[in-house]
Amino acid sequence: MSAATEVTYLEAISDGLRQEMRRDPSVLCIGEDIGAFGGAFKVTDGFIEEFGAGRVMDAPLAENAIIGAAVGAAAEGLRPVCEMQFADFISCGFDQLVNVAAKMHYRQGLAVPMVVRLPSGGGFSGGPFHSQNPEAWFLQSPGLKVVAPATAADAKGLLTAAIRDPNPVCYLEHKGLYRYVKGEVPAGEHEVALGEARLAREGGELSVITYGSGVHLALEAAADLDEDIEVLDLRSLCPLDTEAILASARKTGKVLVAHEATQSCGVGAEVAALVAAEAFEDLDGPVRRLTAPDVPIPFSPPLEQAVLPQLDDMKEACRELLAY
Amino acid sequence: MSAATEVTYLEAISDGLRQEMRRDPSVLCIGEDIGAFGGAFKVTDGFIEEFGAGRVMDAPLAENAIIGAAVGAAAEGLRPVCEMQFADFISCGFDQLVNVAAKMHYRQGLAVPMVVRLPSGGGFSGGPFHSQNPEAWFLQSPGLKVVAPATAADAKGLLTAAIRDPNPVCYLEHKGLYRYVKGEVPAGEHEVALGEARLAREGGELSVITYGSGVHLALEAAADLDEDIEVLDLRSLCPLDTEAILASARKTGKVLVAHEATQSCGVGAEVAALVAAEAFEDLDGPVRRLTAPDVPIPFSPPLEQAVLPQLDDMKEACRELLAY
Amino acid sequence: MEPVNGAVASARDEVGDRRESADRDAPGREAGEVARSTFLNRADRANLLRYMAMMRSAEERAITLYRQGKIPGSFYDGAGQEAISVGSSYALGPRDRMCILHRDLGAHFVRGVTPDRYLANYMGRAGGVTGGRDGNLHFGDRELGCVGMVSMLPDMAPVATGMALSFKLRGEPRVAMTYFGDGSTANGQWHEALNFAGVHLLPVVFVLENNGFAYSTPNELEFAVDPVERAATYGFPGELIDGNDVEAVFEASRIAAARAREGGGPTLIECRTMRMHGHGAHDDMRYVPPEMFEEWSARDPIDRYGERLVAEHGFSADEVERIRAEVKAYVDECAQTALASPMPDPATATDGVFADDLTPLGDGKAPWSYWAERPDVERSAA
Amino acid sequence: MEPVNGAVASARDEVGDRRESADRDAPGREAGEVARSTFLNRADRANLLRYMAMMRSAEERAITLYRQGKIPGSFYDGAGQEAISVGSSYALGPRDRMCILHRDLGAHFVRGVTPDRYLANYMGRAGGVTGGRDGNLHFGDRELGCVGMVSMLPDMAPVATGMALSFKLRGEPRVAMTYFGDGSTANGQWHEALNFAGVHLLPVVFVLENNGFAYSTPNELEFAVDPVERAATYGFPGELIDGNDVEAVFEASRIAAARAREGGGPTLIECRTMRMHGHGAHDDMRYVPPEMFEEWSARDPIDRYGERLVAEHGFSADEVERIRAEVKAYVDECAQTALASPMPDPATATDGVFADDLTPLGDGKAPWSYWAERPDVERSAA
Ligand SMILES: Cc1ncc(C[n+]2csc(CCOP(=O)(O)OP(=O)(O)O)c2C)c(N)n1
Ligand SMILES: Cc1ncc(C[n+]2csc(CCOP(=O)(O)OP(=O)(O)O)c2C)c(N)n1
Ligand SMILES: [Mg+2]
Ligand SMILES: [Mg+2]
Repeated sequence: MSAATEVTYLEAISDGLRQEMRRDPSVLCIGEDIGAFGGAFKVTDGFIEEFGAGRVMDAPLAENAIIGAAVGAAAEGLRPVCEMQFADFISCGFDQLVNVAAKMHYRQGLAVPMVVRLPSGGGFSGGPFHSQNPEAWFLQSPGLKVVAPATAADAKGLLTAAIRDPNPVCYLEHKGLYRYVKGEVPAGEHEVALGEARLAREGGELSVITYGSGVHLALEAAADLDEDIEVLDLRSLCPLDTEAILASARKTGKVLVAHEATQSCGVGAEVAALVAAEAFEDLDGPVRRLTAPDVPIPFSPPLEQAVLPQLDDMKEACRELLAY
Repeated sequence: MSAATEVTYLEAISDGLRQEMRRDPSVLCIGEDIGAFGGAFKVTDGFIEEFGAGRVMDAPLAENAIIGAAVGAAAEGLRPVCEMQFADFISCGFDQLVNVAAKMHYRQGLAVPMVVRLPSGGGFSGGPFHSQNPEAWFLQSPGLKVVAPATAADAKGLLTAAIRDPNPVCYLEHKGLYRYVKGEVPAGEHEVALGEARLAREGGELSVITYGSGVHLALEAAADLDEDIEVLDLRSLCPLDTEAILASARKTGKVLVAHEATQSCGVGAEVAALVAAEAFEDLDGPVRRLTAPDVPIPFSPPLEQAVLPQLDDMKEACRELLAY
Repeated sequence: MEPVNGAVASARDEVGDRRESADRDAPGREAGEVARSTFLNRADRANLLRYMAMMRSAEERAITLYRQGKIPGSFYDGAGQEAISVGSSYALGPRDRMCILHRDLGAHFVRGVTPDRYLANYMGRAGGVTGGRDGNLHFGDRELGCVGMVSMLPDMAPVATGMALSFKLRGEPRVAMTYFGDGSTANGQWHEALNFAGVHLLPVVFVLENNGFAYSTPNELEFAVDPVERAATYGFPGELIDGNDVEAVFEASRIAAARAREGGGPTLIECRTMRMHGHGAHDDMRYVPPEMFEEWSARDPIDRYGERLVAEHGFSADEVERIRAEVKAYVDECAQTALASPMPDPATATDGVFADDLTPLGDGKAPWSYWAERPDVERSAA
Repeated sequence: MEPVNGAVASARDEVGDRRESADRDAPGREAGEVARSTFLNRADRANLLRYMAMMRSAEERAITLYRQGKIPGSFYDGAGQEAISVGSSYALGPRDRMCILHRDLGAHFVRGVTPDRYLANYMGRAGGVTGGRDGNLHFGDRELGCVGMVSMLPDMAPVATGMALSFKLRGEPRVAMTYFGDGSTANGQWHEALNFAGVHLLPVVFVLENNGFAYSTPNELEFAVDPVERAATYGFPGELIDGNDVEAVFEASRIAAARAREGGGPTLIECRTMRMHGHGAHDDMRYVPPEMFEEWSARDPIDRYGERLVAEHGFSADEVERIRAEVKAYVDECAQTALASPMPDPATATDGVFADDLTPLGDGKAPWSYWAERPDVERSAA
């Protein structure tokens, strides 16, 4: 294992991106305000100085053009990394993503290696258009890989893997974790294979299956409750590590699926359905979900807190299932 | 009950729309080629002659403009019914739908009564862009109601209710049912409340919970197998009739959720998760899903048939669960 | 809201002399040239100053609240752009409709939103226009004929187009107006809306605020040719004006609205201006050449208009000063009201995702006395 | 593919006399005026006729297959528009890239797709370009430098722009070309692509096929002003030409490609034409005034070019007839090959959603002898 340094989740993203750009001249970034400004969250701060305006391209305010141009560039052998200023704006590039990028290889045998970086998630009064977690849209769009790191090491490792992957990858970076999460990250090249969940905490009584911000909530709840809780960090949502999910469910017999995204047809539904279908005989209790209800994410702190799952909600949900 | 005549699913849609336009001068249609041409599927055939070009508006090829204009018109007191030429093209109007229309009432207290008609579904070599079932995208977009009729009567009744509803409603009309399905439809005004499932067949051993084209597959399979199978036609996907789902699941103890849309994070996942959470104690077997796998819908008949659930798949899935 | 109301009332007395029909052929003005509208009386001019000052004061007050940690999330303002939202909205009638954008607080005030509700909205209070559901300027008071913006730019352009469509279908002489920035013109929805409006000659006024940047992205990276040129290719006029000249904005808007009302279709008005603050409070504007600030400071729309009121319109310097001071005091009062507003009840967080019934848009305030005196239009009480 | 290859080979002998540098200043031609390119030799002209005839024959053969129930789904063709895809693609080099649309079968043939693969694709056979994954003209042979279209229009415009971006970034003198219809110009992605290409002066050629209708929707309901006018507002030239004149299309494309290659940026070429068949096979075209058909029948691009070859270019009537007959026979052969191709194996239906490795685009055939003789470009074997 290479030397590791303690960096934030945000720095880990930057580092991973910078490293891949240094390593591979075909990697380029395209997005709004990512050049001189360094990006809305400063992920590409200093990049234009190092790599030039050609590889760190300030795009016009046109998300379909950004993603469509990336498809074209990818077809031509480049490896574009698109930045949506907020994940929410993917609605404006949705068509190119789900129809052009996602289906290209299946239809035409043409690989389009590209990454769409999606600063997602809420918890800081971003309101209905700067707080969304759109991952389930992508899972209902065959041909897209989807990752959602929870730790600094995975932020770097999954970004590296996403850039190297020959497919379009939606990379969800949770804004709430940018500066809140710090961790050891291998200093050199660091790749985390897409499709492998991470056992964030071992336990025998209850599996909390989650990703992104949910991982931290689950770990905190488990520590606070001091119970024999297992926390599985999915990391990859597509491909989904069904083996790891089922192994954990079978071991503990009780499953709570948790995420920040809204409930209906979310990733939690998919995981719960998987467990209910494949681990049914090992279940000792209902499969429960802890998610945001089906509402737009409100702006005002008390409203937002009422909508997004909180630590107390997580503890309560764990307690209920443990007591079942 | 009013007099009923036997009409096709397609005629039922036309009739419902025509009737609401006659009844309420604020109802208008907007879409591509819906005027002189009568629409790609002829749903609005003859409408422009009866209602004029103002209320049957041929729009430019611009789906965001169509849906955005509908939002504006709805805010001004009209009741626009948008037609997507194929449901698949909603990707091009996605942003207006999920961000502007869906969130308007929650954010601003402003109702936007509008319907988006979405000719959906496959089975006739429409290929990857004319066969999709995008309903799960909408369920992950709080603020949209979503309906998917399976019968001619419901096609009319749900369209009537959708037009009268003060919210944006996604109305999925399955192209495969247009001429294939015929049935008695009340001749006069006919409204089917949004949010109520329909017991399409009563049974005690297994619940097939489904909607749209799946209903017909399930009924046929049940008849062929001659087993004690219940078929619940959801009709409304949002609001979802959770009571009816749970009542059926609790009664039979075995649940198969079936739909034509792809699997991951589909409506089947949501229903399965609901059942696994709320009817766990009554389950006599795993909750299973029968859906398309996560692939774009291919064009060539043998490939398409391999991807879309077929009658044999349905029978097989029922048999397996019955035998469990 | 005392000061403004008083002024509006007195404007009614002077309206008789300028009820001319709208001048459709007024030539476009070059940016920089000073405009002088014959459709404004003394009270109107005081109002224009007042609303601009109110926007400035309210946003300054909000910045303080933001720095005090009383505003959650981010903060955005329209410092330096006050003439645009004030001058344009001032030309509208009560039954006209607006979709107001993030640099356009002045238009909300002209329509009748009071600063307390703006400040409360930014603070996420129950007394804010959205009651804490949405923040920033993501609001529209439906009782005042406004549909609140969403973040995605320029999504309100198709929406305003749809409102205009309904006016045309019903044969009503009404106008929809919306705004967007220079950056937003690169987005596909901009094109879809303008094209649609042009095909059907809809009564909509598009106000482009070209402040030189989209966030940090300069004009050169947004378009190769000034978007005002595109209006003609959509089949309607495009006018380039000095966005820091409130009377120029008013005049262009008045003419555009009159043309729209008479069936002449849309207008694209490009207002050249400069955003004097960062895109948001966090933005250090390192991407802006310092000489741009100097240049544009000298063209501050409020100071400049105050000077003109004195030089050309018989106002005394004291009078101008007093208007600004009164507004400031009023905004301070409003801030107290806003601060006294409670946070929303978390138990209501999931209410209202769906509507149970219809809630039609109401009519906005329309202080321009031209409207106030029209017998067919009921002037709303403030 | 015998007939075409022979012609292409012989073209190499005559290339010496016309290796002029691209004429960047050639004036735009009015629609209707006959063009005559000095960049084409006898063999090229035979090729142009041949490819147009091949498109016509292949689509006619496909219609028969459709009527026989051998083509599942719907059927779309480009009858009457053959000059556009043939004339434009003919001007490109092998390493140029294309996104070919639904009326542009001729471009696939020029690039090197053979009619059997086209017919097999429409029939959903394993031997089709997509092997049954997609139908219609939703294909691009990546080995021939093409990225296959999607249904959503005009989604390939941003994609072609992205290919052009990569050429510019790498300093390669290459060009991307794509097509769209008149209706597609109303869509936001059209604007986003053209704006982006204009800002960065990317080497892309946009070919607008204005056939008067988007499905049933006539030009008047699509735009108020001809979209060719918009090119200038994106910062590049727009040229209006007769889309039924294959040499006019070739010339405009050649000039545009040369300009793009030299760093001069994009061009929008509007080709006026008429779709002589329905939007799809099911479309009775009741929305088209009958006199339009008469008018445009007289301007059939293939008949007209055949006549011109005889009148102006020393071809005998027999020769022209023979070319058309040979092509027809060849297409018939191809149909047999296509019909002999099996259906795809259902067991493979879920394969290949994701790529395991990269599959770079190959180079296309470029029969224009101007390219064939360039020492830096390897002319691909047919
Ligand atoms: C579709 C979309 N993409 C990205 C953003 C993020 N964003 C917010 S404001 C802004 C710049 C807007 O520039 P401009 O239109 O010039 O308006 P200004 O803020 O300068 O008034 C961007 C990129 C957005 N709001 N909408
Ligand atoms: C975004 C989108 N919306 C709707 C359609 C359905 N549709 C297919 S072709 C067509 C008309 C296209 O007209 P035009 O661009 O003029 O091309 P033409 O077929 O005339 O060559 C329409 C509306 C589509 N393909 N894409
Ligand atoms: Mg700007
Ligand atoms: Mg057309």
